[in-house]
Amino acid sequence: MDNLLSDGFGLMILGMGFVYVFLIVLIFATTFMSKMINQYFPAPAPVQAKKPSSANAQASSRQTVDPTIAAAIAAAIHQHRQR
Amino acid sequence: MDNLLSDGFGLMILGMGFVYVFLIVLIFATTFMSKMINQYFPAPAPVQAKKPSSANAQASSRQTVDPTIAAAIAAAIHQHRQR
Amino acid sequence: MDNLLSDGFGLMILGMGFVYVFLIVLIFATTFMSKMINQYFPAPAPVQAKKPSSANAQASSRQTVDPTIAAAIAAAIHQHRQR
Amino acid sequence: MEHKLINLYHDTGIYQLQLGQLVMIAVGLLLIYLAIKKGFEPLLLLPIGVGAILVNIPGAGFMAAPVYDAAGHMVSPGGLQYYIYHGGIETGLFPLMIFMGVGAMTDFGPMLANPKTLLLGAAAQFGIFATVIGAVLLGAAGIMDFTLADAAAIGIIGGADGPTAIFVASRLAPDLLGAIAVAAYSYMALVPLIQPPIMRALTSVEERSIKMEQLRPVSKTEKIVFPIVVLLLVAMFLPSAAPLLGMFCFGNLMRECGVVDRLSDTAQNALINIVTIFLGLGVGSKLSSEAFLNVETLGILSLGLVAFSIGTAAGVLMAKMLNKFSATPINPLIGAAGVSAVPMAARVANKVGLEANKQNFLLMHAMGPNVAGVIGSAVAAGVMLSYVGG
Amino acid sequence: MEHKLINLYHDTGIYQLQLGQLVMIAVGLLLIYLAIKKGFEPLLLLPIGVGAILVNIPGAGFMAAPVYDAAGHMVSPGGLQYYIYHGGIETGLFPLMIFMGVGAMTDFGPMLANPKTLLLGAAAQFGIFATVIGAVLLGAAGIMDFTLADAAAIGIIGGADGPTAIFVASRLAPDLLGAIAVAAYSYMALVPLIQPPIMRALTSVEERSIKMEQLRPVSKTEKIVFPIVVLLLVAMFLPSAAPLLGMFCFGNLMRECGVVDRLSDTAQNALINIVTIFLGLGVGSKLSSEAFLNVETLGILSLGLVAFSIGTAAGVLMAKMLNKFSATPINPLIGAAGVSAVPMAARVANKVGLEANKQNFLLMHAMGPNVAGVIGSAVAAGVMLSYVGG
Amino acid sequence: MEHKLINLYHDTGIYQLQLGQLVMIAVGLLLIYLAIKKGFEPLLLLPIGVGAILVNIPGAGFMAAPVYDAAGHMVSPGGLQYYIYHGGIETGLFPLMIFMGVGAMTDFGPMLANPKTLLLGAAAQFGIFATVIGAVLLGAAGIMDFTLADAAAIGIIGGADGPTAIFVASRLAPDLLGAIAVAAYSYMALVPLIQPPIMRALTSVEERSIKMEQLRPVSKTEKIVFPIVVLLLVAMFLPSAAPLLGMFCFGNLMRECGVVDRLSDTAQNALINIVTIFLGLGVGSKLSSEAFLNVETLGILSLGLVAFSIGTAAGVLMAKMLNKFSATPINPLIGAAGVSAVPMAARVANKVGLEANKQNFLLMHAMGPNVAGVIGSAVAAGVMLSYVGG
Ligand code: NA
Ligand code: NA
Ligand code: NA
Repeated sequence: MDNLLSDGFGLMILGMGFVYVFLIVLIFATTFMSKMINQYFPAPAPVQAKKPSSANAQASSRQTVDPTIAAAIAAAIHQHRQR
Repeated sequence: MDNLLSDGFGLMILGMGFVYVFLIVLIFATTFMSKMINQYFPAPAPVQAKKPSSANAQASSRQTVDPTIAAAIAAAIHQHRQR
Repeated sequence: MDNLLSDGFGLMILGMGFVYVFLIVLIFATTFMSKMINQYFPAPAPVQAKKPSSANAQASSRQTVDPTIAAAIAAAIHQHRQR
Repeated sequence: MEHKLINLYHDTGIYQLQLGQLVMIAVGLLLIYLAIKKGFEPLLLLPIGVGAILVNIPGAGFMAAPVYDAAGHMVSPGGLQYYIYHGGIETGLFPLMIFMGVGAMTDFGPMLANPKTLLLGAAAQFGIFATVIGAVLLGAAGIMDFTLADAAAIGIIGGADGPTAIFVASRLAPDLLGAIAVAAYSYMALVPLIQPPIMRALTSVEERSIKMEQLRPVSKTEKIVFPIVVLLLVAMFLPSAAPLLGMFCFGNLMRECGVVDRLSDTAQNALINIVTIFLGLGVGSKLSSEAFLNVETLGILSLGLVAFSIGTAAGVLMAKMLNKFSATPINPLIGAAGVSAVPMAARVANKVGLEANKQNFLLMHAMGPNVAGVIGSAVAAGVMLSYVGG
Repeated sequence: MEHKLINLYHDTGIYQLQLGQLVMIAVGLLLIYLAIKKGFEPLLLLPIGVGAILVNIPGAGFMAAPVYDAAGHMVSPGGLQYYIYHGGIETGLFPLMIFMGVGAMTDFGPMLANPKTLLLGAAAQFGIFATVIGAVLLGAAGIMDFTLADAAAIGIIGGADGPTAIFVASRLAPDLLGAIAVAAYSYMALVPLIQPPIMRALTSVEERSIKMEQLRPVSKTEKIVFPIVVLLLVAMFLPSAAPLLGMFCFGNLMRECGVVDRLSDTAQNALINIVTIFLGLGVGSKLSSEAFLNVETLGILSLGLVAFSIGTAAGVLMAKMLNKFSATPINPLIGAAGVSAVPMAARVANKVGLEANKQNFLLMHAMGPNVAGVIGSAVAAGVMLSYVGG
Repeated sequence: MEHKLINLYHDTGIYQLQLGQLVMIAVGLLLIYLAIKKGFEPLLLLPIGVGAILVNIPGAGFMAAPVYDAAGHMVSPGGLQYYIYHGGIETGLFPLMIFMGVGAMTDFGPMLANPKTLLLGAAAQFGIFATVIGAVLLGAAGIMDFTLADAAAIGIIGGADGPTAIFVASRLAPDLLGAIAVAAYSYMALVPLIQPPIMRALTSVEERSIKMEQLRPVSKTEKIVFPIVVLLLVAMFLPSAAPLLGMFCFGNLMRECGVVDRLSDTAQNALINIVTIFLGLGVGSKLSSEAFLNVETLGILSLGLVAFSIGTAAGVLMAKMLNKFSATPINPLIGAAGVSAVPMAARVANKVGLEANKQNFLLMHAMGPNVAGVIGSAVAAGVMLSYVGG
């Protein structure tokens, strides 16, 4: 029983320690990686806008797509899927 | 041989009996379910038109989609699939 | 060792021989097949244009699809996929 | 090297081919022809036909079992159809996945609008049990070598439902699986030829002209709760039908609930398509000459036709009877749709109805008994598995 | 025949049903209700609910093992859930495929723009280990029968990541898998209810109103190299986390590299959907009455709630501390997103932030700690597997 | 607890890593780099590269076999790549499914319009058998440790067809599978660099400028019947090629028949994508340091290059000869497309043709020998399996 308790605390200390160590190492690695890439392989243009999260993509497409076309497309896709 | 025959008739009687009993119970259960739902959780608006069978969906979309747009869509989907 | 070598040459001769025999037989079979089909089951209209290679399909669809519609479609497909 | 050349010759199909294999390859070609040219249920019969050819290529080893040494390492791998058949069909996994997809493609709306049509789905299952008796008689008379399990598996052809037939046959009569599956899908494709004469013979023009009242709208909630109700009734009354109907209801629940559309979409498309390809190849693997080229196959094909005819007749007669007792008119033609064969049988009912009255659109009304027939034959399958197995 | 009728009656659910099974069917119905009506993670909880019903149907044999004779031929096939559970969950294959798909759906851009947020993803894992201590205390006090492996598996609920929880539980505590998965997904669905009070209690209105600087653009190259960096660090430091994080990084690399879009698309759609359906049915198979209806389940559900709460608090407190030392302002609310529960927790942070300041859009800022939390809990899972297993 | 800390340290990659594993992880990174940055067949080389990294992570257990106790219960699960390799590659299932998908993506129209081009697809297979001799010589000279089976498997690299190479290697030389697959896909990617110098060296500008007559239209019926003809010829003459060509023809029949478009679509998309992901990870599992880091790999890589070069030359020379005897002019460049490597080699022929004559579009003409090369190498594979195995 004592053994179980001490094992549990061991797991907690080791676990949290390891999680922190790993993620701190990852912070340094990531920062270093970004610095190297942006220095030696700079992007021609930032692409952040290019891969929006799906929520954004849906929002933006909703704004730019004409509703009738969108309806037509949805129907066509449906039709296509049903084949 | 007689055994096989009597087993066969047994299966027929039991089988048809059970099918009828089950589906009659299902008629009552379904009717009761529909009554309960329409009484206590009435639908804001009927949705039958919303989920048409696939045959209908194809027919209706064929009528409403402009053929050029439909062709464009089909091509785009094809293109998209080929990626 | 000699055995390995002679086995290798045997495989080469048999292999190339068989490949040629098989494909020559296939040439005759194909030619015969095409002749029979075009004689007894002539196509109402040639379909070669109907099933273009994917490269062609992409090229042709690029030419015929209005860019705004194409963008709309791409967005719609993206949206559809994200569901 | 001459030795090797002779080996290569001995490996060829020409050297090894037996007459039975040649005939079965021709059967495979016939199935492919029917699928492509005649439109006989091509989604299944095309892969089955190809599978029949592949399994009968002498020396190709499509059904070869893998060989392992004593330490468990593979000495020689098994054939493609060996893995497909033993992994997906013998276990029942493929028919159940297909049934889930079919559930996700089924709209119970027309049936919920008119639950009485469930009775038509029950009546049409008489084809199943009449066929069992036919098979038992052939067996008892010593004409063919059918056990009760065989007879039950043959009867299920009358259920007019492919995955149900394959599932039952894989459990009760694996040796007959190929013939049963081919018969089931072939007759489903022949429904437009088999049913109309029977329907016309049993009804008058007046009966065929009966117009039915428009179906009431069915709420989304009803459609969601219905598969759960079916599942619970199955759990209570017929657990042996739970694999088939459980997966069917699961698929339908995914379709109707509206919150897992991406799962429903995959169940209806990518997943069911993948499984259909392999199911077909696996069923084709049972079309070996030993299993197919015998008098039993003739019996199965004849009995299957009888099953469809009796099922159609029973459905029509039940609908005539219902029409007498019902407050709202019922066109007897929709009874024929109770055999299932979704949606072909419902379209046939619609077409025969239009012949009698050009303004009479029965399609939606026939969809009710049509999907009821799926439930009905799954229930019948459950009874058979319980009766024969228990 | 009477004998057969009695057999059929003995086969029915009504005859065989035990109280525990009835209760578990009710639990399955509850999960389905929560999934459909309340929107509780329906993609998983709906299949789990159906799976729970199916496995508790008496006599349906969904978990029956196949029986082979001495020659290796199948005497009776296994049940659907038997094959799913032993083929996909016990082996770990399904959670790993899901994790690959999740990787293909994850955008590390916001995290790469602000790597400090990884610390928030670390802090929030304190919920995991605090829960381990809770479970160990319950076990040590003799109140519940938890081993260290059980405690570790229960703790992982605090990781707020479904596939990680299932993967760890399948390895450390298969008997608790059902309860752990249900708890993990339920609390993930409850994040919008659990987190806000804790977030408000630990922060002032001024802190919640802190505006953060716009994130720098992240280049495509950074996004491509990042999963490789993570994979190599995992290989060096924590191989026991390599299955989970390796597949996660593989999925993310397919997404970002831009040359295998068709694979990425399939990993995000057809494949993850297929696996999700089967994962759900397989997890549901562990919701048997023996495994679920006991006091340990109550412990698991309570501890899971504690885990989420402590994780949320630890994330917020860490963010408050970071804000003190950081050159650029950090809104403490985004710390709560470190528990993962992607993207729900990030949306909650955004919503609570908008309450305090209508111009304060935290969504993108919260996505950083949110995806960091996925890595954090996979690392924690690796430590546990190494510590408990080794 | 110190004990546990030491355990954790002993579990790390840093502690366990051997030089060979480090080198193989670097090889994996190189493959990923070539796939992403150089566009080397990324659909396969990216998953293979990731698979190579994963399998070489010390202690991660991606190739660990599952352990069962005496009663058949799982004690510890196997690794992901163990299941993939033994389930999908050792059995041959994955290459066959890929081949089905490739069949569904192949248009035989250009070849049917000009069946003579089948001879070019035959000639280019000389690369395969010349390489066998090369490998046999290296083996007979004692320089490398190659058996006849090894030599045959290495030769198939010259077939320029990934799934065929993997299928043959998995049967004849599983230990060399990793190196063979990597060589096959790498050289397929390098076709635009390897082929043009050889093509220019063996042809004059006039020959390269030859314009070919427009191809006749091919009817739908011809396209449908062709795969059936191939399948029957294979059944008659070379059953050992039936698994590969049978699945290929099945896929092509699904594509052309027009009645199973949903199956064809799935075979070309969801199914082939899913299998490609797993095939790549499984092939990567054979990139262990023991199997890869030896002089045989160098031999395989060199011989593969030789195979491609000889195949290209043989195709061009055959086309020159055909041109002499043919009524209609044949541009010798299209002979190079006979190695297969679809559609890269056809594009290369087109490009080199355009250099010589800006109005000369050879793409469609080169597609004929290109797809003929796929049949040719599958036939060669069948001969090898029969000759070496029999
Ligand atoms: Na039926
Ligand atoms: Na987490
Ligand atoms: Na080739």
